[in-house]
Amino acid sequence: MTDEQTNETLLEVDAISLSFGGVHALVDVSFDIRKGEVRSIIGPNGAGKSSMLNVINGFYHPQEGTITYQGQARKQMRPHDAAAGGIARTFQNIALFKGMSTLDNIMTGRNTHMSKSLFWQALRIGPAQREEIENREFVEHVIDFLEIQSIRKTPVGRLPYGLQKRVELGRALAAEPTLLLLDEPMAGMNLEEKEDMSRFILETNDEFGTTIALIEHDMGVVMDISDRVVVLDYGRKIAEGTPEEVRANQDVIDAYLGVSHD
Amino acid sequence: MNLRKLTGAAVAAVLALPMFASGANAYELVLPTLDYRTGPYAPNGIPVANGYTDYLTMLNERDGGINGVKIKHVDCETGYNTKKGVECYEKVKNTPPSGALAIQPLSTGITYQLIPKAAVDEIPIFSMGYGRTSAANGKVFPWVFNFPATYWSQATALVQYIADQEGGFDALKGKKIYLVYHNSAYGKEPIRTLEAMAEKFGYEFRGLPVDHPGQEQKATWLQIRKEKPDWVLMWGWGVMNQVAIKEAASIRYPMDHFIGVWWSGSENDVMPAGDAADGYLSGAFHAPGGGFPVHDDIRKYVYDKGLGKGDRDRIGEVLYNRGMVGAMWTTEAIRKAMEIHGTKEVTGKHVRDGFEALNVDEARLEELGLGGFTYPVKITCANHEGPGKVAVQQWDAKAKQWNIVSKFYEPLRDVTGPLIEADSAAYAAENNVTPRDC
Amino acid sequence: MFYRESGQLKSSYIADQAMFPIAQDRWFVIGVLAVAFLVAPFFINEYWANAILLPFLVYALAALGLNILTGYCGQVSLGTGAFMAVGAYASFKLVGFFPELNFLIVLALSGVVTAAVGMIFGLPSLRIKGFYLAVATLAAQFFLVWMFNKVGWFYDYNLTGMITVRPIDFFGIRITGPEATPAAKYLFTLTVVAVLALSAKNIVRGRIGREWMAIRDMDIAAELIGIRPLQAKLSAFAVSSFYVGVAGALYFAVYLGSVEPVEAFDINQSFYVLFIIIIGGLGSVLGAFLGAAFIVLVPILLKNIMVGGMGFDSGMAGHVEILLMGLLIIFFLIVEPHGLARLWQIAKEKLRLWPFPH
Amino acid sequence: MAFDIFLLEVIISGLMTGVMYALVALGFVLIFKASGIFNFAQGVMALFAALALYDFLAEDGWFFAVFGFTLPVWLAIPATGLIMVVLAWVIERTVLRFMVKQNEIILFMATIGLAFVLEGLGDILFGSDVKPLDIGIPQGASDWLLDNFNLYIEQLEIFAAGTAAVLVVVLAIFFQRTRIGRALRAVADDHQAALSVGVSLDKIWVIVWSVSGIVALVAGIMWGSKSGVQFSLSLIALKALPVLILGGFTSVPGAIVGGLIIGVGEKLAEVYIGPMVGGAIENWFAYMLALAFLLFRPQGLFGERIIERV
Amino acid sequence: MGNSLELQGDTFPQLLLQRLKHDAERPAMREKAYGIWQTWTLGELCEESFALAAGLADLGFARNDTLVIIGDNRPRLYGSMIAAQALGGVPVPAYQDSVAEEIQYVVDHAEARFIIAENQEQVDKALEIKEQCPRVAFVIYCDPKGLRKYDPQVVMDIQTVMARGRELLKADPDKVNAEIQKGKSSDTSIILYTSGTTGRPKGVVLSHENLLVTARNTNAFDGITAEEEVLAYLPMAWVGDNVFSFAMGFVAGFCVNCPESTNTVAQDLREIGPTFYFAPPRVFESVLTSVMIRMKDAGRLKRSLFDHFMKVAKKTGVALMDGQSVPAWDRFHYWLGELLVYGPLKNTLGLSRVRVAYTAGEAIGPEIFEFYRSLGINLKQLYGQTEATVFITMQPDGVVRSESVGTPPPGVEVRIEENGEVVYRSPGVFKEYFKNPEATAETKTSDNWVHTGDAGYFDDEGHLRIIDRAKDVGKLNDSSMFAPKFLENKLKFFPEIKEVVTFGDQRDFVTAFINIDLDAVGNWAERNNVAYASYQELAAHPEVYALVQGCIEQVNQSLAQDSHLSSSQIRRFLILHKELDPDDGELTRTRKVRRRIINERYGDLIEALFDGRTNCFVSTEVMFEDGRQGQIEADLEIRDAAVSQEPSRAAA
Repeated sequence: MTDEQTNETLLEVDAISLSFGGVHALVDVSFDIRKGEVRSIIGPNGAGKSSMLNVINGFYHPQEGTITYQGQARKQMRPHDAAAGGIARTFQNIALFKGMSTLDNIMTGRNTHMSKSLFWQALRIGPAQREEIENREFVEHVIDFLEIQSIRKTPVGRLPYGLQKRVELGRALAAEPTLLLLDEPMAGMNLEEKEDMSRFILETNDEFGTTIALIEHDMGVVMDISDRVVVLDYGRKIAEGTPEEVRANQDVIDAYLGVSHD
Repeated sequence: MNLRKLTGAAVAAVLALPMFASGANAYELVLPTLDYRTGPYAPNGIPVANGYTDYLTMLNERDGGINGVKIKHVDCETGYNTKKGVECYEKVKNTPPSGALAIQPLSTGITYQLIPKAAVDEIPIFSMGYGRTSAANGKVFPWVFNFPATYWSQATALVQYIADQEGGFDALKGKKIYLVYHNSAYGKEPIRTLEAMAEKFGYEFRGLPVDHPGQEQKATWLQIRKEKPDWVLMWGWGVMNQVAIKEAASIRYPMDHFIGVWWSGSENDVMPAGDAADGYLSGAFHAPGGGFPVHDDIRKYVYDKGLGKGDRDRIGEVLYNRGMVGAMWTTEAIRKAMEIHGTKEVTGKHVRDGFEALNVDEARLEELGLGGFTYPVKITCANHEGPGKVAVQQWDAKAKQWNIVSKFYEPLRDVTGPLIEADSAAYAAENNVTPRDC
Repeated sequence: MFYRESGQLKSSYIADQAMFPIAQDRWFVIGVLAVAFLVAPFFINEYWANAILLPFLVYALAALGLNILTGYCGQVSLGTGAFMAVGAYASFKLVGFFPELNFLIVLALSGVVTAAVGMIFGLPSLRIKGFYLAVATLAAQFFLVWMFNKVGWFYDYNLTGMITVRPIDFFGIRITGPEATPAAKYLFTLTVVAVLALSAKNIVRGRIGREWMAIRDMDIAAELIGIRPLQAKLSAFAVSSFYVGVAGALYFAVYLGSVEPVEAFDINQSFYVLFIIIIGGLGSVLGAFLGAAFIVLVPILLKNIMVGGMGFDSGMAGHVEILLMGLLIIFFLIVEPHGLARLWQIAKEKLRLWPFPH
Repeated sequence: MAFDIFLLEVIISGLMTGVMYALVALGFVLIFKASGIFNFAQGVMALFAALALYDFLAEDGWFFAVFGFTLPVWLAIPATGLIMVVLAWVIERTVLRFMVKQNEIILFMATIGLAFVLEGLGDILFGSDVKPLDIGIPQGASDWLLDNFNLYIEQLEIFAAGTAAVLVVVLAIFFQRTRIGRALRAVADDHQAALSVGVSLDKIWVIVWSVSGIVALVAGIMWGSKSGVQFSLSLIALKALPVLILGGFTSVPGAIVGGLIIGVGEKLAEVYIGPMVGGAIENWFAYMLALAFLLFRPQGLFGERIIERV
Repeated sequence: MGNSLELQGDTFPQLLLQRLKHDAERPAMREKAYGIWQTWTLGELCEESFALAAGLADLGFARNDTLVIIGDNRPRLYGSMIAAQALGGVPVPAYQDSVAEEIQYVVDHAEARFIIAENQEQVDKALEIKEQCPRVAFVIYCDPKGLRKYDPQVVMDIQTVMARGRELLKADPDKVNAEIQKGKSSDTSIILYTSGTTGRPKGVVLSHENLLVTARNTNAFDGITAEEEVLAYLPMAWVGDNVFSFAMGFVAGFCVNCPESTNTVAQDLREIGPTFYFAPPRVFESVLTSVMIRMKDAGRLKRSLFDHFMKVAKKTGVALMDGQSVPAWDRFHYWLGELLVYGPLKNTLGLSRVRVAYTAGEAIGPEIFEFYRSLGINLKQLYGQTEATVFITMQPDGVVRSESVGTPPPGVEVRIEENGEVVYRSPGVFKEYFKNPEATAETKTSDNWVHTGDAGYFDDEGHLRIIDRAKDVGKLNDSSMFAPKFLENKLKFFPEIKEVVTFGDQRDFVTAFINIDLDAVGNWAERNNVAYASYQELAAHPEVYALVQGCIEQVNQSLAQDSHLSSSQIRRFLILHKELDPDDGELTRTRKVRRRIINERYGDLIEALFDGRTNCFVSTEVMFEDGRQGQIEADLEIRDAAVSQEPSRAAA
């Protein structure tokens, strides 16, 4: 949807298979994500969507297949390599750091951009102070972008669900990701919150040219904001294409109606 | 608000502390003790503290104190814990009117803490039969007294006893003497001496450490069972003693070849093992039992008036007597101090001189109602250990009493002397102490 | 009520992120430090120094160290006693080797040595979590203490295995041993503790502190946003051990003067420091101090009230003191499970809003 | 051959000691399983139980002072059990119910407070002397084994092993066959589930603390018979910790097996490695052993597997 | 600095050029953004403004062009005013919460070619009206968020314009200065559109002289110096903000602070702690309401402490404020209260540093007024209007009454016309209504006397009292005076009541529409277990009716004491089912009641009030926040209120 959208591939998963002690979470799944697009991964519950994200950012290590990210092919990612390489994500069940404020949570997203040593941090002068302030400025822009100024110093544990989701997005954005993985960003939200979230996602895609991979259950939202959709069911890819194509695909309809696996 | 009020009160109370104890105009002799009636070693700490306290109370009640000056006994609970010991020491040392005249730390750990402090504060430390052995060297440790005998003297005495049983020092050659010890500074004290003697007399020595608290000694006693040492010595403390005696009985180790240090030879230690403990030996520098005239005085002047600290029945237990004799020597030192300095208002400094001139001979013991209770003690400027004589006592499980079964052995000074010299010299060097001339 | 914050505007991030952004807090801390540094030394006597302030400061520092590990990074440790021992023995050996070395450098090196040891024993934390880790750190506790007790090199092969501090001068002022004045010992310790406490405050509100808290709050999420668990946990072990090591060195050299490893650094020591941070408040620098005040001072207070004030027999007072201490701990945990620091924080929030309730 | 017998002796002693440890560890496991509380007061509870038992039996106790007679052993033990139940009830009323849903480390701290209270209370009520506890359990080496096989095994420990076996069987029956037992198992899995079984949480807590109080009584009897009843008895809790890590905090069989492994391991280490490094390595060796196990199974030998999800 | 120097300059840009010589490093403006108070020194502000001016000039902005400014209070927007003035142009601020068609009128009427909009929301409005206003050539925005895809030929970033300006200034540094020097004091400084209660807004044209002289006089009157802190949170399109923040600020040299957003004003106020503060009565009222509500949740101890010391304040505080002598014990008691309650309270509200606070626009409730004064806040009233550059009368320190509005400050003449209307003449008198000579002539006489349209009189102390709009003062059928505003204000002093509309002109008795205050009544409902799902349901609740009836009867009692007003007691009332809303045209943007609209929309209800019906059905068209239209229907209960016959002593 953004102007920068090209046909350049940012990430390619190739023939990924993942199983946990005999349970096949993903079977031979391949698809790609192009630079600048909003790519949705949909499918019924237990289709392996979250596992797919977990594979992409290195939390799960697939038994087979390769992941090519920014031209580099690997068997598996390691989480911090993924993070350092510009992959950020949000989580299905909010995974904020409950003991910290909104600001601090988002600041942790800047970690990969900070490097000053313990010594300077202990004194908090010179380089460490400068680094802290530069990153604070960046984070403040994220806060401004997400319109959460008024909860800046509130411990996240006290925030309502919708705002927590927003803070989590903020933490991911603070990392200035190239690829942003969103795991059900709108789960459990009311209409207004969903609209806000959609707006933020599109604006992110728009303003920063961030590529977005999105898992979402709300088909309306998916169809509205995605460029391309990939559909998983029982760990396999059953369809792929533009929202319109997917919507018309018989396999997808069957999967959602629960017909196909008898 | 409540919390704040509480802290307010707390601060106020703590602030008020150092100014508390004042009031009485009459001069009193302050004798603090650092007791432990709580914690794992309380069963041993209680009778010692009772004996000490009861003797002082008896003097106050019977004689109105020492030469008519009342004794003010101050006790402070340490739980056998060094940090609390430090707190206690700081708390009691300046107790008015006299300030602490002598301190009984009642713990090797605390003694070590206090040795350097006492010199600065000018309070004599009386670590009777425990603490730092090399403090026997009065040239380096003018403020510390560890008479009537040190652990090292005791180790030599026990080995002499063994030699006597085996038929002379020559018979020691090739014998195995093992030491089961509390794995701490206290337990490690005799090792160097025993090693030195092993070299000298040709016996085989091995130490078997037991960690605090010592409830589980199976591995130790299995080794003893396997290696069958001829003699087992024990430097134990607390529950370790009881378990060791039981284990020894279980593996059928001959009890009359098992000798404990004088801290491993109380009723507490042998009672849980019951009859199996019969014949167990331990070191001693005073007699067991409550039949001395002084005990009668304590019953009469203290317990009959309801002032006793412990059970009337338990007067005369080994550790009770230990506390009592400690009080006796301390008060005698004060008496001596009054005599030397010609004043009744003695201070810590005077009492130190009293200790250095202490001479409690047979006659004096008789006067004190302690004839035959212990041996005469004479302290000099250079020798703070005094005679250093140790006997061996044996447990009679039937009669439930301890009996002295040997003579009082003189220490092997040729063994201990150089060790004391070396250790005190090292201390002097480390702490920039110039040994005084005696 | 006392917080009159109106007009305290922050026009830079430096001001906004200051250690004490509220002026009243700042003045309070400055006031406390001023009293501690400029007033207290003139009134201090040996009892106050040796029985109250030195243990308070030393334990506060140790607790601060443990709080970094447990409160900030979420790794429960029961090896504090042993790490204090490492600091103590390191300082003992260093002073022995280099008698002329400035004692501050000795302290720092002792901390570094302890940090290294701490990191080694922190390695299992990568696989082991929660109470399992806590009990695993006991391995460090028992092993290290055994080692110091057993290996003669550590105590210079002396006869008893106790180590005793040498007289040390710090810029010409005696700070160890009985000849050191209470004020000198106190001021030296206070300086070290104050500097380290402020540094800790800086660290925990910077990148590394956030990494620790992230690991504590949700380690998986932390890893997925690019925090390396190995680095974060080991750095927490290192910094924590550094603090604990310095505390151990002060404990040995300045506070006690001579120690025996088995008693001075035993498992109770580890528990004791853990109590301090739980009662004081996990994840709070202030909590370490409040907790130390509570755990170190309240028993002394109870004892003095009972023995000095109410004429209790010292043995009975000892028993009652333990009982009361237990009751107080339970009481405070029921009132505020997150410790005295949280209680303080709540009170502060109330005062900031006064007279409004919320 | 003597050497082999000795090895056997060491192993058997280790196993027996392990049973003694397991007795203490069992109490921890029961409470942790049902309420997620790491009960640091378990050791003091054993001490307290032993003190109370002694009081019923001895002529210098409160019971004798009040009623003028002492109880026979077969009555004194259930009476002490009753005291432990009352204690559990009091603990639930005054402490636990105020701390529902707290962080585990806070609960842990609360039990430390509890340990202090019980310790102080025990001292005040019963004094701190060593009290020899003799309820007729045979003591000393087994003569028969020693005479016939030259094998040294402590009779008390054989007895303890038997008691432990009975205890485990009884507990198993209790958990499997009784309604309350099943509820307890449910609560270990899920507090909500327990409510649906129809047993209230506070009741469950009283029950589980009672059961573990009774286990503490058994441990108190065994250790008290071995070394006399005194404060040090409470320190056996420390010996149970490596057993717990090894066996897993939530597994009853884990406590037993863990105890056996630790017991044998530490004895073998002390006897065969100890002399080389100066001895007294039992304590840390037990922990190192546990740690080594943990590195392979971070949740303990029998602990529930930790699955990480996001 | 600032005030002490006799500042030269006939226009604001000229004034700033003068001040730059000394005060370039002083903070001139701050804005809470990105978590901190971003600060513009005077130098920075001028640099940006002049760069913007150069950029605007490059885009074709010429002398006498108008620049419409839409947005919250932002330093950059104030800066753009300076930029326009520097070029001899005229800034025309518009209310930021206006809907597009209101803005369209202003833009159209002002013949603006340039619009500066704060953000996407305002840009969207500007683009929406662009069709109807073909003159608009450029829309310049400050906050680029969401605006990347707009046509860059029309919609441009202010930074781009400033960058262009800077380039030009590099080439020709005197470009803007030269324009500034051409300015004259009689030049138009600003055009402010008054919302007016009737008809289309009128553009009030104020000259630089109007503003400069007024600002200097006022600064002198209240001793305003460069050290003040002021929070600029009232709409920039309102004359008050232009005078208090812009004119007085630049003249005195103090720093003007812009809040982060309208939601955070309270917090920002607390952080700034202004020393000079203006707020309309409704702000003071709502703050007081929220104080009382929050205190109701406090614990027993705290509440009784609060109540106790509020009584003390009532007794002692005002007297202390007015400089009367007070017994030492009371003084101590008050001091204690200051320590425990007033001090912290003022601080939490952000008012503890206030030296001078003003309120105006409407009458303020005496209780509210006294509450603040008793806390030790020097709250005063003034009377003014846009046409006068605010000031007509002001209360001098020490002579402060709640019922009157003070005396004319130096330079202002005031007199009362035959029909009771207040007229004045001052240096602040406006030039004209923009492009509206008829209205100008209607309002302003040839010798510069201006009709206020308000009825009033001077009381015995010589202070002006305003009763009502001159044309709104009516008569009851018994020919006694009916002043609806007066009655309404009396009722609005109850926290539970938000808006009131009274009826009585040409009638036998007086009746009222009531709007309850959702916060206050909602809170009351929670505490009294009154369940409700919506405003409408709450408003219709019988217990709420009873509550309101109590308030009305209290007012009736006090009215009964005044022989002139006793017939104005309210006999019947109803509680409206919806809040009166500016979006529905029922209120002006400054929340004044538009009677004509009310009469049109609720005619049937009004009749029902007078014809004795006990209930009445109503259906109203409303506009939702997202711009959709909808219907609200309700059957409203009408109640009678008791009327006091004789003067009673027990009036509280």
